Parts: sequence; C-alpha cells; structure tokens
Amino acid sequence: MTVPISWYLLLSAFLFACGVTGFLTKRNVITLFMSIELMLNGVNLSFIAFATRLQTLDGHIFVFFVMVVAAAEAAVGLAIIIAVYRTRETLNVDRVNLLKL
Amino acid sequence: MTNSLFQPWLVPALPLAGMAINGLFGKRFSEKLVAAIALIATGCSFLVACLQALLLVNSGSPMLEQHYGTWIQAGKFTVDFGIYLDHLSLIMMLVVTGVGFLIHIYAAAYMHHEGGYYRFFSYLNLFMFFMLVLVLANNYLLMFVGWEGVGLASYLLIGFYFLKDSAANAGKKAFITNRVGDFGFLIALFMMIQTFGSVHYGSLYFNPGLVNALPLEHSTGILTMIGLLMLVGACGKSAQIPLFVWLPDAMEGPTPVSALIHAATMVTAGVYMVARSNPIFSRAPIALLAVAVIGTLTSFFAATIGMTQMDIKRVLAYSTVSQLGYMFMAAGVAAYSAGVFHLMTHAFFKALLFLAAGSVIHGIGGEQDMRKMGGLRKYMPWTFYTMATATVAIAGIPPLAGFWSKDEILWQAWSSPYGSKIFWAVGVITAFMTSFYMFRLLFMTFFGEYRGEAAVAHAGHDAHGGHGHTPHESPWMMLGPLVVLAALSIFGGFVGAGHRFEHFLDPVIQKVEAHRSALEVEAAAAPMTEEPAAEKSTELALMATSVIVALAGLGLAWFLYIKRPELPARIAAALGGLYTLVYNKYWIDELYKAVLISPLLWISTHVLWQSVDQKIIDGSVNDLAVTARDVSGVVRQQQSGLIRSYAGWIAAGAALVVAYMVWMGTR
Amino acid sequence: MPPSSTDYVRILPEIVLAVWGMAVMFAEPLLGPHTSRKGLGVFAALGCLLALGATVFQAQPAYAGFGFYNMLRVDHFSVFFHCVVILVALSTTLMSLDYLPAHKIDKGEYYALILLGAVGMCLMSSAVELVLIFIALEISSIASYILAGFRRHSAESTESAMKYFLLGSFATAFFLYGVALLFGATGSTNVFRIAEVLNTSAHIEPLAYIAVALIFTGLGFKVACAPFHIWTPDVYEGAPSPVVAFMSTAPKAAAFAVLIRLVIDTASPNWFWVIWVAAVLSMSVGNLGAILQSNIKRMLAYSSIAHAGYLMVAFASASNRELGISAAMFYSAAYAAMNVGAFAVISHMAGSHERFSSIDDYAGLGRRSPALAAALTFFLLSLIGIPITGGFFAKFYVFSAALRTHLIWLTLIGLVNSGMGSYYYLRVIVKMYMNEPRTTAPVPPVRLGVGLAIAISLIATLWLGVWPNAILHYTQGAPTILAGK
Amino acid sequence: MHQFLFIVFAVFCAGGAINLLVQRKTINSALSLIVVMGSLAMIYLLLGAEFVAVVQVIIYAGAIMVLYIFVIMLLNAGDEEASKGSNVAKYFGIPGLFIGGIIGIGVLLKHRPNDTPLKLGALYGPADQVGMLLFTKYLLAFEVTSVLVLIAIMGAVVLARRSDS
Repeated sequence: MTVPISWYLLLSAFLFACGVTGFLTKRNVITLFMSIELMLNGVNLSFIAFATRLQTLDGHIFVFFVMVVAAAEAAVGLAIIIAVYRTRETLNVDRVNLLKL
Repeated sequence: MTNSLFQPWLVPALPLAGMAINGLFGKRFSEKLVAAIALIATGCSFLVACLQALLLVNSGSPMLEQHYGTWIQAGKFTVDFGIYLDHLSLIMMLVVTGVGFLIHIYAAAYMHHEGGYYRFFSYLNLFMFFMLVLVLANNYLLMFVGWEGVGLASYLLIGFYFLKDSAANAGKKAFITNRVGDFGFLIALFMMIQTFGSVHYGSLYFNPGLVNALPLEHSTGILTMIGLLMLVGACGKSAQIPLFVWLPDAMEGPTPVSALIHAATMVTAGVYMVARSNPIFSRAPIALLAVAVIGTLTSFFAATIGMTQMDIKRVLAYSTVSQLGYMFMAAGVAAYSAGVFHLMTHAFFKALLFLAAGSVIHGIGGEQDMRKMGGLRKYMPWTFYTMATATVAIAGIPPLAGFWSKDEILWQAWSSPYGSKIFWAVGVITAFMTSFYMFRLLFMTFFGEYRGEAAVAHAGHDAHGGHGHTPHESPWMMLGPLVVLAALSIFGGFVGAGHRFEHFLDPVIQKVEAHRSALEVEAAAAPMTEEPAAEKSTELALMATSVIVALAGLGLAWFLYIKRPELPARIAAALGGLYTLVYNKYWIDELYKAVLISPLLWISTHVLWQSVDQKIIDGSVNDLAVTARDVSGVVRQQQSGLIRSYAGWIAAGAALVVAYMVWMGTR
Repeated sequence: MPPSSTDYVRILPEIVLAVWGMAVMFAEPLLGPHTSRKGLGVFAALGCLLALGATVFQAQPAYAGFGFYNMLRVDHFSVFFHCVVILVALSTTLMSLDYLPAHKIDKGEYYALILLGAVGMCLMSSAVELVLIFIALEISSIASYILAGFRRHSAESTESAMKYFLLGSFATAFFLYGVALLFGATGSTNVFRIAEVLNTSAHIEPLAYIAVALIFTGLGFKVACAPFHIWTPDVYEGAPSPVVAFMSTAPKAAAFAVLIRLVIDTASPNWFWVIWVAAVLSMSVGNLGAILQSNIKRMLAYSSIAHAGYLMVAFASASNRELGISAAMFYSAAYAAMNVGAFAVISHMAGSHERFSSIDDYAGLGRRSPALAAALTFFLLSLIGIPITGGFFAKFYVFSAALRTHLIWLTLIGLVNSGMGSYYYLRVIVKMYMNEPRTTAPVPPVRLGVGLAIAISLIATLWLGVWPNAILHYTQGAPTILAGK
Repeated sequence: MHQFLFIVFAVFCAGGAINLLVQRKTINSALSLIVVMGSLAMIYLLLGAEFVAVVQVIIYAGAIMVLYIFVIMLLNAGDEEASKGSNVAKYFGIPGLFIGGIIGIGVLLKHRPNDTPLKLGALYGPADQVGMLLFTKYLLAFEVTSVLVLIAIMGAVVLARRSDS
C-alpha cells in the first residue's frame, strides 16, 4: 500500500493548471486572485513531495515561506482590489481596461 | 620649445571652450561679445593648428601621436584619448580651422539681428570641436565620436530656423539618413576589433601595422567586408548614392552653415575616412571598385540634377554632391592623394560659392530663386568677382585651383592600375555638365536684367526681410572672407602642380603594389619604364580634353542664357518627360517613401497598433477561411488592455519555452 | 553557531535601508495630517547615502565571500548591483520630494516603501539561495505594486497597480513552480550546488528543463522581455512618474542579476536560443510599438522593452563569460542612469494629475525651459546611443561582445533596431526644439530635489560615456569570481 | 491505507479545484478553495509534514481565506458578470496551457528514475526540527520576511484607507 511520488506531482501539476485556467477564464478579480492561490498551493504540494523524496526538510521551510508570501500578497492584493473598486465600481477585470494600446 | 604652450589638443579644445562660454552665458552677452568669443576661439585654434603644422613638417617625422589617457580598457583591447597628426590630418586640420575661421567671420555679419545669435555660434563652435575630434583622433572609435557629433551639430544647425517645418524635417532627415550610414561604420568598427583587436591607426597601419601584414585580397575577405561597411558609413556622411537625399534638404539651414558643414568640412569626412583607411582599401580591390563606381555614379547623377534646379543653394548642393563623387572616384582608383587634393581645393571654392550665394541672398532680401535674380553684377561687384572666380575654379579652367585637382583625378582615373577609361569618360562628361550648370548659375544671377521686384514678399528663406527693395552689396565683414577664399581658389591649386601634393602625402598613403606578387609587379612596371614620354603626352592630351570640355560648358551656358535666353524653356518643353524626371530629382525621395517609410509605418499601424479591427476578429472567429487572418490579427491585439489577454500571452509564452526546453533536453 | 559580525557587515546596506525604512514608517503617524513630509524624504535620502557608504565599506576584500549560512554572497557582482539599486532609490526619493505634495499624495509610507523595496532588490543581487531570492523578489515586487497604485484616487493609477499585481503574482507563481521543480531535480536550493549538479552530473533530470523554462518565464516577466513584456506599457503609463523611474530600473536590474546568477551562470541547459529569440522579439516589439505612441511614458515603456532586448543580446553572448556578463552589468547601469534621468524630467513636467504626459506637451520646451530640455535631450541621445553618453558605450560594448562571440545576425538585428529606435526618441527632441509651445504657461521652476536627481543621472550618464574604465574594470572582475569559477 | 487516503483526498482536492472554476458565484469559489486547502493539509499529513499541515490550516484556510471572504462580503461580489472574453486567452493561453501540461505530465511519467514508492509519513518533519532549521540555516530569510510583512501591512493601509479629504 504505497503511493509513488509521481502521483503527488501529478496532483500538484493539476492544481497548478487549474489555477492557470481559472486566471484565464474567470472574470471576477477576486476569483482571479484565488486562482493564483490555487497555483501556489499546487507548488507547495510539489515542494513537500520533493522534500519527502529527497529526505530533507528544506522543502518544508520553503512552503512555510511561500505561505508568508501568499499572506502578504493577499493583504496587498485585496487592498488594491478595494482601491480599484472605489474608483471603478466594478469587479469585472474586463472592464478594467482604461490603459491600452 | 613651444610644446609647453601650444599643445595639439588646444586645437579642438578652444572651440569647445568657446561653445561652453557662449552656450552657458551667451544669452546675457551682447552680439559683439558673442561673436568675439567665437571668433577668438576659432582664430586661436587656427593659429595653433598652423604652428603644429609647421612643427610637424619641419621635424621631418611622418607623424606625431599624443596620448592623453585611456578611455576604455577591456582585457587586451584598449582605446585611448589621443591625437594623431600626420600629413593627412594636418591638411584636414588646416582646412577645417582655416575655412571655419573665415566662415565664422562671415557669419558674424550674416547672422546679425537673427534670433538666437549666441545659440548659433555655440552650435557652430560645437561643430568645429567635433569636426576636429573626427580629424585629429588617433583611433576609429574616437573618430566615431566626432563622426556622430558633427551629425548632431549639423542637425541642430539645419534645424536652426526651427519655426519652419521644412527646416525641422530637413534636420530630422539628415540625422536619420546619417544613422543608416553610421551602422555601416559601427559594424566595420566591431569587425575591426574582432579581427585586429585594435582600432588605433598607429597599431593598424604604422610600422609594422596589423593591416599591413595582410596580403592583397583577390576575392572577398575580411578586409573587403570592413571596406564595404566603411563605405556605407562614408556614403551617409558624404552624401553619396544611395544616401545623398539629405544634403539638398540640408540647405534649409543658414547659408554659413551650408558653406561650412555641407560643403567644406563635414561632408568630406567620408573622403577623409577612406583616405585614412587606405591600407585597408588598397588591399581590398572589390571594396575599392565599389568606392569608384559609387563615386562616379554619384558625380554623374548629381550633376544632371544640378543642371535643372532653380534654387541657387540647391544647385550648389547638388554640385557639392557631384564634386564629392569626384573625390570618391579618385579614392576608388587608389589615388587617395588626388581625392584629398580635390577635397582641399573644393573646400576653398565651394565655401566661396556658398558664401557668395549667401551674399546674393542677403543682398536681395532673402530670395533664392534664380529666375528672380539677374543683372546683379552692377549692384554687388565684389560678390560678382569673387563668385566668378569660384565658378571658373570649379569649372576646371586653368590655372585656377579646380583645374589642378580635377585634372589630377581624371588623369588618375585613366592611368591608375585600378582605374578605367569608363570612369574617365564619365568624369569628363560630368566636368562638362559642371561647367555648364555653374556658368548657368553665374549668368542667371549676375547678367541680364534684374528680374526680382519687391522680392521682400518672398522672404521665406533665410528670413532676411526688411533689407530694402534694391539689391545692395554686403558689408565688408562678409566680403573679406570672400576675397580671401577667392585668393585661395586662384592660387590654392599650385601646391598640387607636378604631383607635389601627392608626394606630400606619401608617408600616409601606402603603396600596395609592393604587396602584389612579383610577377604582377613586373608586368605592371615594364611598360611604365619603357615609355615615360608617351605617358607624358597622354597626360597632356587628357589635360587638354578636360580644358576643352570645361570651355564647351561655358560656351553652351553662354549661348543658352545670354545669347538666346528663350531657348532653355523650349528645350525643357521639347525634352518633356525626361526633364520632369530630372527636375524632380528622379523622384528619389518619393521612392524612398514608398519603399521604406510607408511599409514601416504600415507594420506599425496595422500589426502592432491594435485598432478598430477588434470587431472583425471577434466576428469571424467561427469562419475557418479567416482563421489565418485571425492568427496574424492576434499580434495586433497584443495591447488590448485586458488582463486576461496578457495572462494568455504569458501562459502561451511559458508553454513555448517549456516545450522548447524539454524538446532540446530530452532529444 | 550564531552569525559573526562579518556576516552582519555582509548585509549592512540592507540593514541600513531597513532600519531607515522603519524609522520613516514610525515617524509618519507622529507628524500631523497637514505637515509636509519633505523632511521624511530628505531623511530617506540620507538613509540611501548611508547605505551607499555601507556598500562601499562592504566592498573591501575582507568581506567578500559567503555569509549567513551560505545564504548570500558578497562579491563584485552584488556590490555593483547594490550601488545601482541604491543610487536609483536615492534619485527617486529626491525627485519625489516635490512630486508628492503636487499630487496630494504626500505620505511618509512612500519613502518607507522605496527604502524597504530597495532592501529586496539589494538582496536579490547578493542572495545565492533560492529561498532568499524568492523572498527578496517578492519584497521588491510587492513594494512596486503598492507604489504603482500610490495615486489611489486616480483610476489609471489603481488600474496600473492591479494589472501589475495580478500579472506579477501570476508570473511569480510560474517562477515558484520552476524553483520547486529545480529543487526536485537537483536536490538543493543553493545556486552553487545547483550549478554543480547541472554541470557535473552525467544525467540531468528532465524536470530541470521545465524548471529552467518556468524560472525564465517568471524572471522574463520581471525584466519585461518579450514575450512576457505585455504588461509594461499599461503599468508604466498609469503609475506615478517617479515610481516608473524606480521600477523601470531598480527591480529590473535586480531581476537581471538573478537571471544572470540563476540561468546564465549556472550554465542551465539550452538557454541560448531562448535568450536569442527573446532578445530579437523584445527589441523589435519595443521599437515598433514605440513609434506611434503619443504618451511619453508609454513610449518610454516600449523603449524599456527594447532596452531589455539589448540587454538580452549581452546575455546571449555570455558564452564568453567575461564579455557577456560584464556587458550586461554595464548596460543595466547605463540604462538605469539615463532612464531615471529621463523620468526625473518627466515627473517634473507632469503637472497635477499627470496632465502633461503627452509628447505634444513637450513642444517648445527648448524655449520654455532650456535647461530641462537640454537635460532631457541628453538622456534621449543617450537612449539613442550617441557617443560620449553612457548609452552609446553600453550599446557599443554589448554589440561588440555579441560580435566577438560570433552572433552576427543578432548584432545586425540589434543595430537595425537601434536605428529604428532613434526615430521616436528624436521625435521628442524635434518637438522640444522645433515646434511651437502648446501653452505659454511657464514651466514650474526646478526645485532642489528634482535638480539633484537630474544632476546625479546626468553625471552618471556622462561618466559612463566618457570615463567608463573604472566601472568596466569592476564589471570585468565580476564574472571570474561568479559561481566560484 | 496510504493509497486509499491519498485517493480520497486527491479527489477532494481536484474536485474543489474544478468546482472553483465552474462556480459562478464568487463566494462558492472561495468555499471550494477552502476545500482544496483542507484536503491539501491532509495530504501533507500523509507525507509526514505535520507542521506544514497545521500551518496550512491555520494560516491558509484560517486567516487568508477569511480575509478573502471578508472582502467578498464587503464588496458585494455576487454573480460573475458575463462579458466578452479574451480571445488571446481562449485561443493561445488555454491551448498553451494544455501543451505545457501534456509535456509536463509526459516528462513526469516517462522519466521517473527516483520514483520511490512512499510509505505513510516517509519523512518525519516535526515542528522542533523545522524550527531549528528556520533559526539557523534560514535565519536571514526568516528575518527578511519581516520586511515583507511590513511592506504588506503598510501597503494595505495606504491603498485601502478611506480618503482623508
């Protein structure tokens, strides 16, 4: 009853791909942002899986830092979203296109 | 002895100082003070240059090189700040400072009461500085600094009357055309660095010299490559086919600028460069041939255009292009000294022509159309006499300066081992045309009846309104330089009589025959020694031909514009399309626009500049037939402003990179 | 074993910047709502100067080497990029002194963000551990996101921040995935260890290829090279001008440093053609895109893409390590100098709400304010690459490096591009000197702050053009000790 | 047992991710993201990463997601507006993603030299060991994160504060 490491990696890649897909297809800014979180979670799983394979705790540490970064990004990102909402009254990314060409 | 006081670096430094003083504080100075500063700077520079020249010639050493510090040091490759003074740069230095000084004097009066007096003189001094850097540099990279610098100064001066759109556009055109040429030069520089690891004249050409060690290239090789690329650069700066379009437009600048930059000095930089690089060109016959062909063609075409122009400065501009073509022809048949000789005499008489033309324009209130001139001989005699001198000189009538140098070129085109009878024939025809259009200019301007009335109304060019209705002679401040230049145009040619000039440049010009195989040398030398008398007689015959041709041009001009003044219009009408073609400068500008500029703008607008077409793309998504258009339209859609599109690009780009990497890695 | 005092010296500039940043942050709420924050700005500038001093101190040979448990490494390379980043931060601070009150965003946090952001950028250049590189990268990015949206009442500015933030985080995720795979493929997060594994092991795990590709994607986004350049024009147009000066140079230089350490220097497999294509694309897209722009900030944004392309040319020639890497370092310094200078002038000209950022607004500047016009002309000439400016020499060095590594086509394409580039820079110069001014309103007088910022950039640009030797030697020292070879 | 648990949580995880994409209401997406994170924490436990699993629940699912939901409520983000999509994303981004994904999976499946079968909790990573590493080898990184957090706090305050005028 064992699980090969590649299974974990496949799951991680799947999560990452879901994140990218979400970023490309969703319209709500907040959902876009959540897609990025999904991507980061996918990456985290890779780290842990590799750490297990390599028998080193470095991967765990990395995940720890990724979480801190994700938290920081979340704080800033949501603040930016609020600022945009205040000037635009919309959360649809397709309407945030004042700057172009 | 004088070394402590009169260092060669003072020559370029003085104009720089003048530029700095006038540029920084000139706004508060009076016109007199501004002019005095500029004149003192260039005058002193000229004096120092003369002194240096005397020292060098008397010392008997072939050259003097001075280092003032290291500019770049990258591994084994170093570039210095330094001055390289040999007989070639000496001549250039004297021409630049001497003619430059005279033109400064002239400009002090000419630009009187123009807006931005101080600006003008600081630009002019800046130009002098860069030109002297170009000429005196001891390596190609420093030469390139001067090269780009003169382009910049020229750009500023052409656009000096910036309120006129045409002036601003002409400046831009000059700058950009020159940039095209500069690539050639730059790539040549890179290749030189790569091949020789040095750009210093000393290490490249002077004993033993990295280039000198190389054999003659009978087919294409690295030297041919470098030579051709340098030629591209020279074509840009010296207004040769196909990059000559900017020079006639450059006439939008003030007349002293045309005289100094676009006739006497900057445009000859290309000739100087070719002469300076003669060891390279002499070892690369193909590049040399290209120089000769381009020079010959340019001289011919520019002369034909010159025959039809009505604007006095434009005639002179095309004449300049044509004469530069002569110099290239000379360089192209390995007669570099003849080219430099013509460069020098041309500087005298062409500067004189421009200054005299400026005096004419000044005297009749800003008119430049020759059809509105005529009969000015009695209003401005001094201008007339000096200009007539210059015309005789450029037409190649002995014993004036132009005759000696032009004759030297034609003789070399005939007799040089690299020469050809074709070059000679085209050169003679061009000489005929030159004589014709120059005398045409003289006759239309100074003979007959004055045709301009209330010319003030047309004070578009040179903005010299308000000078009164009757033509008048210019002040002495302007005539003085004219007289000096006229004297030089008369006597300047004698230094070259009997190949004296050629021998003066001997230390600079390498005889590459020595590097040819022994057999060839013998074959070439054998007839030479056998019949010196025959050669002498050929030379005399050729000389006679060119004199006859020049006189014929004079005669034709006299017949058409004095004897039967109604004829030219009828001839023009009879020639019809051909005349229109030539009059419109062969539609070169239009061709360039159609072939080069429009497509660039088109790509920019339609490919990258996403526009209203978004709908077309969106509407035709399902249509298979337009899928192809869709793909190209995607490039258009790049900057749609949509975050998700941008993310799409990033994802697609990442996928491509991943695919490539994996494909390469696991192959 | 606790870190020694030498270890602390190795992060001295970062410590100084962080302490100063925090001090500014603490001082901010103590000042009243209507007090000018100029004092804080001056204080921040002082911090930058001190950090510069610390960098110089750190540059002594005694302090070269690894520090903090092999987390970072002080060498020529890191010291060089420290200086670039800190000088850019200093100039940005100076030019913001009057910009902020004029735009009614006079907040102390601004200066704190610049200082703390600089901490991240400095660390990026010295870090040799992927964990630290990642965190430093995030510090620099997040600071830039916030700064881009600092004019938070303007729709453009917030939009710019949002685009930058979302796309930036998106790209960071790619970078991070690449890092994870690299960790998995090589078993280490230390750059030197990774280089060793990639270079010596007979069999490279295929995952490493994907990893390098993803890392390149993430860093390519940060340096704005095609095809990951797409965010640049929008973000630069919307962000406040001094911030653009900052983020178009400092984080870019730092990201280039990471790219050199991570992709070029570890001799990652098969990078060459990717860089080659990226260089050609960036140069072409940047220059073509800039031609028709009417907004000067947007135009310079495209131009910055093109310049990233020229830098990539230097990377492509890094098969000759000494030439390529030192050319890239020199170029990033020269680009920083001239671009910061240009944006200093632009931010001075911008007027309230950045009204005057169209190229047409520069018409007749030559007469309205000769000094400003002359300065901008100089910077633009440097961007074109006219001799005696840093831009010329940088380009010259890059292309001669490319040619010496036999990249003839790349050199040709680059030169053609730089010719095309001269057109749109020249358009601004023509506008300034040869067109009638649009308004007769006088240009606001140049205050000390902006003046100093312009002067610093001017001197740096000129110095790099006329006397490049000292810098050149320093950059040439870098590649030989990089990666411990 | 390991296999069974992995499959269960992997299915939860993937299902949550897909649900995030499918849902039109933002709040539902957020909730499915929480599901993903929770099941990921379980998977971490399977791999023996105790500490990380705990942190995942506390910080990710606990703190960050709460922040998300808070903002969603604050801004009244309801249904997703249907607007014209981006063609670039549709025709280049998604295919690109699929190509990239296929390549990635291909590489993973084809080359797995060290694909060691893992036992339950193959690497034991308790909090004390992680902590030791954090405060020795990764000390600098740890300290530097404080700068990061500081910036984030400052940024949030600067950007989201009500206008003072």
